[in-house]
Amino acid sequence: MDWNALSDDAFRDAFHDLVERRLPADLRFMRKQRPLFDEVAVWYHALAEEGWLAPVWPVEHGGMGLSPAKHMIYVEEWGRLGCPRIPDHGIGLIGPLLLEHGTEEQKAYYLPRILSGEHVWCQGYSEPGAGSDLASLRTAALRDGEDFVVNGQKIWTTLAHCANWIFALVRTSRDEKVRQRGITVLLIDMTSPGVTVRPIANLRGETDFCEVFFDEVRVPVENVVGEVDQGWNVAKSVLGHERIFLGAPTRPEIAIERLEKLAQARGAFDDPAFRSRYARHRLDLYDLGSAFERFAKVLRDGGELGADVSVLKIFTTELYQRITEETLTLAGEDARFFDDIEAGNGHVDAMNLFLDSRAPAIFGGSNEIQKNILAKAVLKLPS
Amino acid sequence: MDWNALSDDAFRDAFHDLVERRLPADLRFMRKQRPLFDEVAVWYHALAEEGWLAPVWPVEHGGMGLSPAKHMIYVEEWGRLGCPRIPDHGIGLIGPLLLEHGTEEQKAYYLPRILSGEHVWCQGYSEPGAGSDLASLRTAALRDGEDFVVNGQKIWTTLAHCANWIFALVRTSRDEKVRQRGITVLLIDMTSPGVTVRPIANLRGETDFCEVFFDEVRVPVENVVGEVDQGWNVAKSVLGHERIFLGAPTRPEIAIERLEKLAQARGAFDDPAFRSRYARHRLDLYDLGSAFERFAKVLRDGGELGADVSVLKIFTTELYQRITEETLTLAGEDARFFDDIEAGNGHVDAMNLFLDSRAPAIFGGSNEIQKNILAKAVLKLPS
Amino acid sequence: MPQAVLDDPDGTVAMLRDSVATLASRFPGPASVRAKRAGGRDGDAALWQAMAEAGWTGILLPEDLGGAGLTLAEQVALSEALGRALVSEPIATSAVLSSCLLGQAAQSAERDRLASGLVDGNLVLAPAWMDMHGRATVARTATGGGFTLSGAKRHVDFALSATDFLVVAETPDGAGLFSVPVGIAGLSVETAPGVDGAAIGTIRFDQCALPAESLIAEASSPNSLLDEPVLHARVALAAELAGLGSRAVEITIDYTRGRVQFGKPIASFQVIQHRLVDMWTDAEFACAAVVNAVDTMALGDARAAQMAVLAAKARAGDAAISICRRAVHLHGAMGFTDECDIGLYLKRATSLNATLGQPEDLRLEFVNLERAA
Amino acid sequence: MPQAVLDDPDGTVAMLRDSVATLASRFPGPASVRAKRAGGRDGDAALWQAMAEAGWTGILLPEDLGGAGLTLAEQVALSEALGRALVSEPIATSAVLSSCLLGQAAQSAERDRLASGLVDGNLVLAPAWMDMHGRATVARTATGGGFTLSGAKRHVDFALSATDFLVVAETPDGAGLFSVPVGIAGLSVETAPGVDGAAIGTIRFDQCALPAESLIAEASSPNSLLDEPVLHARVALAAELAGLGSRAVEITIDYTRGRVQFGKPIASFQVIQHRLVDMWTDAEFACAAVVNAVDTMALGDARAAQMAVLAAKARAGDAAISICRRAVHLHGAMGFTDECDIGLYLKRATSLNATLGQPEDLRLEFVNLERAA
Repeated sequence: MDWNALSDDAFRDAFHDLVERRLPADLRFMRKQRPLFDEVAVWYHALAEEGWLAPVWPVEHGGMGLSPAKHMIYVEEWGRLGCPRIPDHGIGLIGPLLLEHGTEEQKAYYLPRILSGEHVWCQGYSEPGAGSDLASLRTAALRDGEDFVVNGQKIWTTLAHCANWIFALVRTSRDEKVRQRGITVLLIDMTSPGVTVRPIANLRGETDFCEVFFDEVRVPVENVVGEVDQGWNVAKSVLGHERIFLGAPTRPEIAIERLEKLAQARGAFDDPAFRSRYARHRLDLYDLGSAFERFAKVLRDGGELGADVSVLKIFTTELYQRITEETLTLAGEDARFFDDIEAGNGHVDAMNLFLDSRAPAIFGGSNEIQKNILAKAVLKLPS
Repeated sequence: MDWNALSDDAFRDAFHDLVERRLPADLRFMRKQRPLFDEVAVWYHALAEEGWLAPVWPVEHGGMGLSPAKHMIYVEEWGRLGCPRIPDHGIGLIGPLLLEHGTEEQKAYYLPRILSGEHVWCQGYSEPGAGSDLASLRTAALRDGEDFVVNGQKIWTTLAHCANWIFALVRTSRDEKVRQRGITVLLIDMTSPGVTVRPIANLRGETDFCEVFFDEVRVPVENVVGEVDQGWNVAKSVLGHERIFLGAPTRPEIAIERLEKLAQARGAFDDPAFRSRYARHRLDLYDLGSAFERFAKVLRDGGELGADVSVLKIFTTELYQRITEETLTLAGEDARFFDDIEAGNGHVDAMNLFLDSRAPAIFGGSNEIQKNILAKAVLKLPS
Repeated sequence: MPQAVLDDPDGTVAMLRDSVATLASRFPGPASVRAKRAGGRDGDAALWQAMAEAGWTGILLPEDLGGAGLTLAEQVALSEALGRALVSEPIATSAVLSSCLLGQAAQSAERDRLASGLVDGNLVLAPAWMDMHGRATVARTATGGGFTLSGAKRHVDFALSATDFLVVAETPDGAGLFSVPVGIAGLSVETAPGVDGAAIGTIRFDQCALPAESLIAEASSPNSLLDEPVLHARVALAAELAGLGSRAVEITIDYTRGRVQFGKPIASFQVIQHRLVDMWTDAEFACAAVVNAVDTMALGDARAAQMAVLAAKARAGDAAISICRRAVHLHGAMGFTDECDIGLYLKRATSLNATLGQPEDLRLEFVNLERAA
Repeated sequence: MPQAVLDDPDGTVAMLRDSVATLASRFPGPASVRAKRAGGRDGDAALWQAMAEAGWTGILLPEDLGGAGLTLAEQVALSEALGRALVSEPIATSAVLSSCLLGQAAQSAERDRLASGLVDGNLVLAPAWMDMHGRATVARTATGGGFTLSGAKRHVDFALSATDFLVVAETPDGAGLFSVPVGIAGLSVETAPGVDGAAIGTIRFDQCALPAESLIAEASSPNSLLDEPVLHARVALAAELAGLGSRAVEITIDYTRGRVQFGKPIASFQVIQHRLVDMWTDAEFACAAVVNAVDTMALGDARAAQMAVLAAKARAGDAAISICRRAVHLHGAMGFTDECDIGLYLKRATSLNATLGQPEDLRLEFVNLERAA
């Protein structure tokens, strides 16, 4: 099937059809944003069976081989149709990295196991004390015969508690002058002795990220991806066109839908003062769509994204926060409730989104870091 | 007359009485914020005759000897009753400096001439390229016999074009390690050969500041205030309790009065959306009053102001801007006019204030500089 | 760092602040919040008892009722200090409201019983004034000298801990303040978790029969019963928010001084420094607004007092929320974890800010009052 | 740096941008603004003539009227480039409005005369549509086949430069577009200085007699005459604002790179860097909103097009004002002087932003449209 040959509308229809046939109703528009593997396994396997699991992998490896343009439609429809997020590090991150940097043996071994769901991956980048400053990481891997012996700790490892493999950046050398050197990418079986996972509860009381501890964990040398001490280049290469998705309007779209629902239920649209505040958010969201399109067009036209795409990430994460704050204001005294609040016949998860909106402005490089990058790379400001 | 012995109310009454008797009606609530000396000379001389010209000078030098608490009332009433600003560098700046650092001869010569209006002073601190960074100034004074020979340029010299004396910071030495050293305070007769004044028009089309050029200007050594090369200490000492006035709510009070007048004329108070925006400004102003009072109380109780008083300057200058922006929004299509716009029976100087509000956030140390100072001096943040 | 600058001629304010610090070291606020949350509770009985013993539950209760008979300044000092320490028992919505409600009631045995229990901590009072939908739905029906209450009240703090509810209800003649003991037939309590960890109650009256003595105050409308108590409670809430916000600034300064990125403490980056200055400014303004409310309340001009209180609650609420939002952000990923205390500050600020009027409503009320003149 | 990313299959857009840059070097925008201001004028005749010769006054005029018959994309490219260069002749309120008003008129000798004069620059057209107070007050009275106009129109650009006014007036049957030559009896013009340096006119009609041919279009209401022209003029204004804002960002980047304080260019301070990034972001969003308006207008869904235009004008207006405010601030004391060009950008942005709807009104209109559906 050459998906790229389909018209955009036909491709949307195909996705729609798939969702209708294979996605159970109770998994659509889930409240939980980071379901565990088991909670969405039926959808994961359905995608695999239908050949829709790995949108950007090449066809010969079981992927759909979508162009960036088609991939954007895939992601758009996924959100629009309310598909639940699946643990996607294997599909979205590890697969593409292995395809670019892995050996033939690695590809042959790991890729099918990602598609089958046998391997559930997580990504071990951040460490305590090295948040936005990845280059300062300290988890050490010392060569010992045909193994590396790993000691150290990762943190903010999303869904590590439902993963059985971790894709980890480890320090294999301290001698290099450039701190980015001396870092190696290791694939670590989390069932190995010495690996411990501690889930961390977040502001919403959910545990979607974890600490992962390594205590004398032995990892065979053939689990290195790329070259030893050159892991920084491997890790860097994951960015590419997917950075546009960090700036997608999805979260503020969800948030404004809730705001509208609550406003409708409370008659707030009849209050010109609310309408005026709402209008600002609504237009921010509308204009975010226009700005997103400006970058999407680059991809559709076959171009590559520059550093300037970060502007979307900053705007969408701040807008998400503003809208959720407005919703709490509208909630009045009900903003005291932790759980969802009444809105006509249904409920609105005002607090859930307000608390959730704290995260995206930090994760994936805080907005301050993004602005530093824009200042240097786009505005060329002196340091 | 011991003004400090009067009750606050009696003191206010005395000021009020003075204004009623001596301030011509056409000088009250003047549109022009920085009138020239001649435009307000009648008020200047009246104040001098009545003994009200120099509120903080000691009584023996012809001042009122007001305590900081009474001085605050003086300043408050001045604004409330619509007294025009007078060229006040002689009274407010040069007088106090001479009183603290001048010789007896200097005091005897200059102070009476300030009170009589014979000497009209301006203040030469800033130079091109040294805005908020005074220590880097370059106007040079070289000793030659009993004179200094001055060459260089001052800028942003307020009302230099109606002054005949300038109080200038000049560089007398480059050898010092600390850049603040090697600066000397000189009193320069602006009628001396080699002094040129070029008025600079501002955004409002008015010329209230100037460039002052010095070309081989000879200044007798007895015109040094304090010690040669120690002028930084002299200049620094002018701050004191007067820093609170930089944070007074005067400008936003004027601005909100205009906003209310326009809103009244256009029926905007019946629009809940406007009311909501107005409420925010109104409460900002009200709360600025509370914050101002917090520092004023320190002075009334005989205390000294810390660096934290800058917070008022930041808040009041930004609020001034926000209110003038709101007024232009309310003006609708009339925001295109440079001149005052119609508001019921009268007019509102919306654009005049909008443009004027650009200045206070910059002059007297930009708000960014103020925040740097607060970060270091109050929050003790590391550098 | 930011703190309300209150006149303190006899040292009471300073003493109160010290006492709160001492108590908070025995009952650390964050731990207490987490325990309440885990247990689905709405209070910490031992902590409240200790607060009563310290004399804090009756600060505003007149001396002839056994209260401390102190002024709003002392209540503000206390509430601010509790806010700083995140000691989140409902001091405003239980102690302050109850003190004011009882203080304006005529003498009766029931009133005195409640007052003395409030002060010594033997009773836990839960005022209940907000109706389920729109206006009051609880009403009285005289039945042989007694009353029958029906309807529901929501947003009741201490609904689980309470020994007695103080219910403001509409009556055929206007409104009354009723004393309703727990366990009485026809009274039911349900709760939902609050964002700050304490359960929030809804209490329902189903033909709930009360004796004649349960009516402890009457007025022409619920508002005439509530106006003064709400005014005082709002000041207390503002003070608690100001204290909480000020402390959140300090915590964030400490954190950013210690947190190293790119080889430097992040507090040394200019953008972070200016943000911290902005947060500190918000806290300073909140404290000043609270002091202004105290000073203005003391002057006796009712309208001016109301305006000052509205401004203080609005300013302190906005400040606390906005400080805590930025505080969480400046804690980075750590700020998004439940184990980091800063999140509790944000949640508590959210709850207090939403209690008795959000800033937008308070500001509009201020302008309406001012422009009606 | 920020610029509208427009499809440009045949290179017209690039060519237009180059031509504007060339023209601006002959007629530098700031100098032209200052000259207009000093002379109390509302236009620069030589500059307008040069613009007409370049074919820019009739971009949207249909080809059968002698216009270029180009699309909105080209108009946007032109307006954006003029905005960047601060070439502040009233391209939107004269050329675009006139082109659209004439384009929707039925054929007549008078229409053709005006159209050809617009294109070759021999006529200067000044549309006049905004009434003195509230709704339209100019009306027609048939007098022997002709008309009599009374009333006044305000906010007229080019009122002094005009050879002919295009007056939208209410008639007994609805509304009409009238061609009114200058110098006619009963017509008077007064002006007041605009903040951007150009005089703004008010024109009054005192029983002004017009021949029958002066009526060049009729409709049921002024809005039906104005809706499409205003839509296009708003896009042109948005583009001009986006260009102006983008250029103000660049000027400020250059200035802050060169301005040294405390031994470093101020553009190296993190707070300044982030502010510049915010300004750049505003410009990027303004450009994207303008492109969206162009794209959506091309799709043919009237409501979607209107929404896109409202959004673009609101976004670009807000962006330009807010960029220029910060730009002036970042120029320090220099920014407060009249001799520094950045102040002219702020003033021009203020004027364009206030023309044909301020952002707040446009946003509300957007929401009303969307929610009415």
